[in-house]
Amino acid sequence: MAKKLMKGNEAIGEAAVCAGALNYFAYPITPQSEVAEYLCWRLPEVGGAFVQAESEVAVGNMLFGAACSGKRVFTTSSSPGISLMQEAISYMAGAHLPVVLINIMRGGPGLGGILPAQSDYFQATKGGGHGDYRTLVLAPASVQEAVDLTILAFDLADKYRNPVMIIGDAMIGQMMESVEFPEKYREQNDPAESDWALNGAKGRESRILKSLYLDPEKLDENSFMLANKYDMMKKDEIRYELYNISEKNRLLVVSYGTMSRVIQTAIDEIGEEEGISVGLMRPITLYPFPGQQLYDEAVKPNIEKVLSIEMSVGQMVEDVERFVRGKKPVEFSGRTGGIVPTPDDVKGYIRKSLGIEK
Amino acid sequence: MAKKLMKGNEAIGEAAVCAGALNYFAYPITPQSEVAEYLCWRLPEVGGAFVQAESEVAVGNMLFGAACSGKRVFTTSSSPGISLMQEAISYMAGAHLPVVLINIMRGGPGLGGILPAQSDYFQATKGGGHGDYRTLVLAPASVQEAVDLTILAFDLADKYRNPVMIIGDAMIGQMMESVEFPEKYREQNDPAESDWALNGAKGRESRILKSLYLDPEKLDENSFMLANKYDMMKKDEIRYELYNISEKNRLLVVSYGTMSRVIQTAIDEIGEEEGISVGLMRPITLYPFPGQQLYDEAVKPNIEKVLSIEMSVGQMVEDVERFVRGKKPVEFSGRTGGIVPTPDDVKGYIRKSLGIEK
Amino acid sequence: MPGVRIDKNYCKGCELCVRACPMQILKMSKDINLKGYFYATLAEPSRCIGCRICAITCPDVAIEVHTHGTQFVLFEY
Amino acid sequence: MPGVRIDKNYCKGCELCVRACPMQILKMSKDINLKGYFYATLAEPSRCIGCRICAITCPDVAIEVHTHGTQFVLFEY
Amino acid sequence: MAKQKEVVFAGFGGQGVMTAGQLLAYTAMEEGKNVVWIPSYGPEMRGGTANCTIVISDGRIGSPIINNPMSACVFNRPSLDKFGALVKKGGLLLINSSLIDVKSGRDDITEILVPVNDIAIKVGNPKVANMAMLAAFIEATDAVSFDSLLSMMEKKMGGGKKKELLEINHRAIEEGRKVVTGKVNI
Amino acid sequence: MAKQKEVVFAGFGGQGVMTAGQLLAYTAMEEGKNVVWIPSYGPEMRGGTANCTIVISDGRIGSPIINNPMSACVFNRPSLDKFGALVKKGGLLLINSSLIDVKSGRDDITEILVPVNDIAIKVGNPKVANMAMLAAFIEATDAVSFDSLLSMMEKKMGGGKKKELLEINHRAIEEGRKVVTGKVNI
Amino acid sequence: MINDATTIFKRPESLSETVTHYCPGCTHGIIHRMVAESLDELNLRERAVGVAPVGCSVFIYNYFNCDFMEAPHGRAPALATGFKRTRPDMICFTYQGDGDLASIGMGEIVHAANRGEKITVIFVNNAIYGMTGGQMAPTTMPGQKTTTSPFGRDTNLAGYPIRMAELLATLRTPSFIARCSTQTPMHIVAAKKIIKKAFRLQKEEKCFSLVEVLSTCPTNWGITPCDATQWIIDNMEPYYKLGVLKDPEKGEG
Amino acid sequence: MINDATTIFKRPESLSETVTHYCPGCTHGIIHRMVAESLDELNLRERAVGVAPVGCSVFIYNYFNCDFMEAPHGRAPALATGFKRTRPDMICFTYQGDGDLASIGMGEIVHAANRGEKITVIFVNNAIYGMTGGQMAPTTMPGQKTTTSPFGRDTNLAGYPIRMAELLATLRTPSFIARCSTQTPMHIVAAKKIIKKAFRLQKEEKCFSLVEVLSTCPTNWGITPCDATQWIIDNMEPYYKLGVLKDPEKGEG
Ligand SMILES: Cc1ncc(C[n+]2csc(CCOP(=O)(O)OP(=O)(O)O)c2C)c(N)n1
Ligand SMILES: Cc1ncc(C[n+]2csc(CCOP(=O)(O)OP(=O)(O)O)c2C)c(N)n1
Ligand code: SF4
Ligand code: SF4
Ligand code: SF4
Ligand code: SF4
Ligand code: SF4
Ligand code: SF4
Ligand SMILES: [Mg+2]
Ligand SMILES: [Mg+2]
Repeated sequence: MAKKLMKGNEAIGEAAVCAGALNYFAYPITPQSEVAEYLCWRLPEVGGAFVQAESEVAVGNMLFGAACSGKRVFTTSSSPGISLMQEAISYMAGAHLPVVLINIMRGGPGLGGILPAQSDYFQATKGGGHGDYRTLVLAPASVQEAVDLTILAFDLADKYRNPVMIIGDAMIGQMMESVEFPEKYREQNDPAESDWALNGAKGRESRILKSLYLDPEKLDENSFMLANKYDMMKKDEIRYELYNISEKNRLLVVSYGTMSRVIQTAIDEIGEEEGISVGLMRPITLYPFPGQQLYDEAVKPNIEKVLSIEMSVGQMVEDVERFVRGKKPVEFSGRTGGIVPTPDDVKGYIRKSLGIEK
Repeated sequence: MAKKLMKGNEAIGEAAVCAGALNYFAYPITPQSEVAEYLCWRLPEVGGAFVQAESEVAVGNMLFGAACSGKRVFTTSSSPGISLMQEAISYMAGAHLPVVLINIMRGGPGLGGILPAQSDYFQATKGGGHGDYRTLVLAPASVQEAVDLTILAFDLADKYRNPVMIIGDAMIGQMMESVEFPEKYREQNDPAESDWALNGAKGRESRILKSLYLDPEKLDENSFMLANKYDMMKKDEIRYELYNISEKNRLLVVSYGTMSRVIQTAIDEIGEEEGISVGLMRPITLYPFPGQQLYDEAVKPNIEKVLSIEMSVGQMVEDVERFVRGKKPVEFSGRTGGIVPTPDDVKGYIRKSLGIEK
Repeated sequence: MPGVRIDKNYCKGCELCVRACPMQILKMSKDINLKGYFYATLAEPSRCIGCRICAITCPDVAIEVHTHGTQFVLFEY
Repeated sequence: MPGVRIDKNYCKGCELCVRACPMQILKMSKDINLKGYFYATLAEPSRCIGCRICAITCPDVAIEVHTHGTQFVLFEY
Repeated sequence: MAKQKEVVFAGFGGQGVMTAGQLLAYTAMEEGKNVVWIPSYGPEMRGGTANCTIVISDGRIGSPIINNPMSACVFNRPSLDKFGALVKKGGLLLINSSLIDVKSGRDDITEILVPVNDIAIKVGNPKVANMAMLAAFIEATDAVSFDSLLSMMEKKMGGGKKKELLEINHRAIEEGRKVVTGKVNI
Repeated sequence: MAKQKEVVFAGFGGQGVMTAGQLLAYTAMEEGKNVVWIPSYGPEMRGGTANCTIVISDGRIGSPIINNPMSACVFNRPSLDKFGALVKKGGLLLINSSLIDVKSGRDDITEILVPVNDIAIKVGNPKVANMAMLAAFIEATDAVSFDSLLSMMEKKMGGGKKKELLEINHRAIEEGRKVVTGKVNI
Repeated sequence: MINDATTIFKRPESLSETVTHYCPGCTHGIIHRMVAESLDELNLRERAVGVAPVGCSVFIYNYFNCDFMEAPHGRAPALATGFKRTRPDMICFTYQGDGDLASIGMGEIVHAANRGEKITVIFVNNAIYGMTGGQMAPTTMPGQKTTTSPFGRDTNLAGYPIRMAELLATLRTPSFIARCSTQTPMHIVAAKKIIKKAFRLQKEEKCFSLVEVLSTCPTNWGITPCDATQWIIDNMEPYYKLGVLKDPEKGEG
Repeated sequence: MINDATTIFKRPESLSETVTHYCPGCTHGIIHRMVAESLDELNLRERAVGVAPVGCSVFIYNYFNCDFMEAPHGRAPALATGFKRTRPDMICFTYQGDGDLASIGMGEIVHAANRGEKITVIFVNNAIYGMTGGQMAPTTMPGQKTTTSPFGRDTNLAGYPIRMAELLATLRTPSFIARCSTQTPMHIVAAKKIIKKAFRLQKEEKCFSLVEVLSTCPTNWGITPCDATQWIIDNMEPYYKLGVLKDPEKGEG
């Protein structure tokens, strides 16, 4: 298909259509309302349906009901909206339902602001809801990757029967870049073929999709069944990108999403201008986190430190610390609330971390 | 005051009264409904008020409004109910409001069960809501400690103007133990004396309690102001207990809440019966976590491993890993969903971890 | 001739059927069932008019109503 | 004699007052204010009856109404 | 640890097992001991099974969860099936012989049959079966003194028109004690 | 990196800065370049300030956030104040001289005055001021070719009754180009 | 004794053979049966999907021979919306208590009704939170004692009971809204007709339907099952008037 | 020119001197002023606490000289409940848009009204989500085009607009519920009286009060401010009837 210049939010909408996900539920919130504004006319064209819900609490639960059909279903929202879905997400995970949730993050806490941030890392990767569950979390760094990961998200949700989240910051949603979509659009899942969906107890026992297990042995079993799925994800689904890896690197930066692009520019510039060699690890799956891979990079002899740069006051850095296992000092730099550190800022962080005066 | 035999839930209610926290908002949920059933008659006796809200979403927001008065206010709930409060908690943290939330945890995810669990550790300590904020988290191991920490929680909430959570499992709520309350019950905060509460713009500029900062510099500033408070907590508020620490210890167990009592019994028994020497660190503040203290214990020469035992599939263990910084292998054992590992189970975990056959 | 069959293991002894029967021919047993409840029994089978009121009232669907031959239908259900 | 004072820096040029004035004596200016809006002005001060309708209509509270001497009150506000 | 006593009261909901356990706990506390009472409910509001564990100790109580209690008072068949097997070797099992016509089949514990429903009907109120069982347990173990028990009972039930009920409880306790012929050292 | 061009369009909301930027982005993409368009809105729905950044490159585009763009087109005074200072040394600043009567005061950049509102009124539609500015920018930088621009414009605006409007846009573009007297190598 | 007989009343096929966990005399069981009978009679079981609430009826999925999903407390109408919009060819119904529907789920039920979701809602109003042990519900009667209103519901602090059927009937979107009861056999007969109609309207792809059913909770009301039915007559029915409040077939829409 | 004059209309004291961020002609400004005038006239400013919504009026706290808290989207009535129950001696009001109150905040407003919280709710119905860029609201008119209903609100999919005042007036708990408008000066004069009464009732510790005010959103309706007021007359008023729907002083309670 030809390249198109598209806003991230709209591209995400089209990517879902492309993945055969034609049932969409959402509530307006800046900076992602364009997804709904796009899909409200696009979905009817392809026989899909958009329901504007009365709230994000309702969205989460509409998704829950819709996912029980076995078709591909999804929502998009932004930080406060995602907080309101935590109960439903916990339920959907507990009931083993495939569903895709896209969080175009804005600054927080509270009402915060409407500008880009990455301060929902904990919520997404540790599970903001109650109980032992996880969502698989993907973090795109460009509009094209937002498209690709959206399509992938539906595959992974179906594969593991588990909620998958995409977290992109407001930049991902608002910026226009050229994108390509696959030639072939996928058909919707056929609910009749599902061996778990609720498609009518005709000629078979009735099916129940639930998360209630009053028998503690059963509930324990369900939780460890979930844990097992997450272990499988850890084996098969870890994705990340390395940039400018070389034996001369003194510092390993860890960063995800659009923030990582700023860092790539900074790394290019500081290398060219000041001869400081820095590598970048960009996790694409935030859960499961590429922990061993990070460790392997961090222990390389020339690396003095590991620096997590985030648009937050420091969240992913806790995972970085955990996986670096004390082998190298781990530091954090970042801004939040809508401030996107610029390449100059990043160069400053790098120098500071390495103790270099300019 | 004389000792009383009280159910944990009721003792928590009385502790709040004792702390001068007379405004209580809640929605029924097992296994903590007794708190409301106690306070619905107890509070009117002392001039307080209980409002049974229509939902936990409303509870979170009633607390928000009530906290703006400068008086001490609180709620109790259980896991799914706490998930529904995540948006409000994020807002209250963002607006620097003192408030106490008590989670009598049950098994999850989803509707789960009604029996004791510790699977909301992530939600409580990492922040299940959006944005950069934390709640201070306390974990009692007995009814008496539930009382003491409830009283402390209000002091800490006022001190830091930040939400404080208590997480106890269903056992804490359901079991009866003897408790003592302080002789002197505290007066309510006088709203007129507050220099931040909303007490009427009489002879002063109007006050605004909010979390909205559209200017990213201001939002960034607010987030780092919060981060600063959390750093102060890390300095001043870390609480933990050590048990059976000796140079002969081969294993360091980390565990909190009532689970830790089971472990104490197991440690006593395995020491007496099998001569295996094991120490226990019990964090009382889960956030801030006694990380350095844990590290100091873990690095002691005889310690072969660190074992996190939880009523979950493994949550606190991530913090344990982080703080042990690779100095010793970190392992996890536990059950969830309402199953409380027994002393025998724990002895099994200990043996397994140390590679001892029985 | 109409009649009812009460499955004693569904019955929880609530007595709603006993009160509802227009002929007042249902009685509670002196025995208990597996779950420990005194269950309802048809004390005077011959007087049953097959009105189905007991069955309609029973929350535990413990009652089946049968008939044999002509049956006067008092109401649609 | 009544009159109005329009604070041009509050005015956003919505023209609601212009339409509302029963005497039709308000006009939009040809200049713009600090925020770039054409603001409302009192074109024929002498015909103002001090009815306050313009002020009551103004969403930006840009209009104050004064009077001097006797004033006929058309309605309570 | 030798000074710790543990007992489970188990039966159908409505048989008063929770109340009996609580009364024991209150009494022990009044005697200056450390005590934990912990309930466990089944999923059903009524007609389900209910049990509670009471731990009484002179020292610190570690685990409130007891795998193998030293003693158990079982009021119905399902409770016998469950807890009969769990009682610690050398421990004590009190069986409500009014409703249960079998025993645990173990020979490493002491078993005492207490026809508590019969006693209750005999003394005039089917609701006091639990007190007969509690009395038998105390008689066998000396977990608390009967003086403390009676004064606590009075305190909890209050005076006035409750007097008659108190009377019946007393009689149930008397009858319960009688069933036990010796002490069991647990 | 030398092949990367960056420009900010900045003005009041309603002055068409976003549209102008998008048209540039579309055109550049059509010419086979990599491109990012990224908006930034103030808190106000209307009457606020609006600006967007366009990055055009033959290679991979790293940071979509540009601290110091190589060029800026400012439509009002607040935008001049903000972006005039940010333009990279040696860069280019186009100023809407219809509304702004000062310059940046810098001597290390090239400044071009474009009276875009006057041009728009002259060609008959105040809404096409943004096209005059875009034309001036392209004329000065050769960021894209005018052929591509015109055909993209046609594509975006469609035919039919829009023809008249297209006409006016063409004229605005012509006038905008005329203002620029030489190329700026940024 | 009875042989060669014609069965004139029996357990509906849509109901499984499980003994329920409900307390003796709890009318949840009657309402279950009426729903099951309606599914049978309209031949809907094989394409029906129920949504279980959180409340005493949380285990409803064990008692029906049709597919079920289990919703978070109060959110069943949202789940039903999601499912039905994704599978408009299926039949979807919720079964909810008064705490579930009228308290925490207020937003979801009003909006599902207002959007006109083509689902059927069975709303069991027993004036109390049954499952959690008898706390006050928004539907609890003035003066009624509950574990969180030990001196009786105080209308000065907690307001008056909410009449959901009346509230929903104010919505302009066409729907079928009715209230019926379980207090006497004749009430049950009437209730059955209404419940069946609610399902028929969905089968015919007509509109949203909600049937409020007054129900007992002998356990938490602290009275016998028989007294409980009398309590409905004395206390609930005068306030919760029975009848059809909105009917798309009566052209009020 | 004007001197020695008596001021017969001026900016109320409760309003700060800040220029609002509202679009030209947006009637949010008029409603702000009426609230401020009511606070002044009833002498309530010094003990008033407002609750800001999320919506275009989120910055209301910048425009008033009284204390304010800022609520999560839709939850203002819950915050007001919490505050007022803790400080019954203060005056507490919320100011909410239609997305805020009628969509996400449905549960909170119904229950605050039903409990009879002694608060005042100013409900600004402009038939759209203003702040987020003009999406469909539950109050959007049939056929009205919005960014999420580009072909006009389809009542088959989205139902009919919700009439909050009517819905709340079905509740039995005494309250003051009224609808007024801003479309002509005389409507504004009438609206002012109603808003003031709502605050007076709180001052007298009487009851919950809610005033729905029909308001314009020229920006997202895509028309001029003057046309917008006409649009209320032509489209909204026939559906959203003006008047007092429930009045505790009229003994309807
Ligand atoms: C979010 C959440 N809050 C609270 C609960 C606890 N809870 C379970 S059932 C119930 C009330 C049930 O009452 P109702 O809906 O009237 O049903 P009934 O039991 O009376 O049939 C509550 C509050 C829960 N499970 N989830
Ligand atoms: C939980 C949450 N969801 C969504 C939003 C986004 N949001 C902000 S304002 C608004 C709607 C405002 O509409 P309305 O209440 O009608 O007020 P108006 O702007 O029209 O005055 C929405 C959906 C949010 N801030 N928080
Ligand atoms: S069918 Fe009628 S007459 Fe016969 S037992 Fe039942 S209620 Fe009585
Ligand atoms: S109504 Fe049913 S459950 Fe109740 S007594 Fe009769 S047969 Fe038994
Ligand atoms: S006071 Fe009345 S007459 Fe005077 S300008 Fe205003 S509206 Fe016109
Ligand atoms: S109504 Fe007010 S804002 Fe509008 S034009 Fe008149 S003075 Fe200006
Ligand atoms: S508690 Fe009440 S509603 Fe629940 S099953 Fe028992 S009687 Fe029925
Ligand atoms: S967007 Fe609409 S509601 Fe918001 S300020 Fe502008 S006109 Fe008013
Ligand atoms: Mg109920
Ligand atoms: Mg609105």
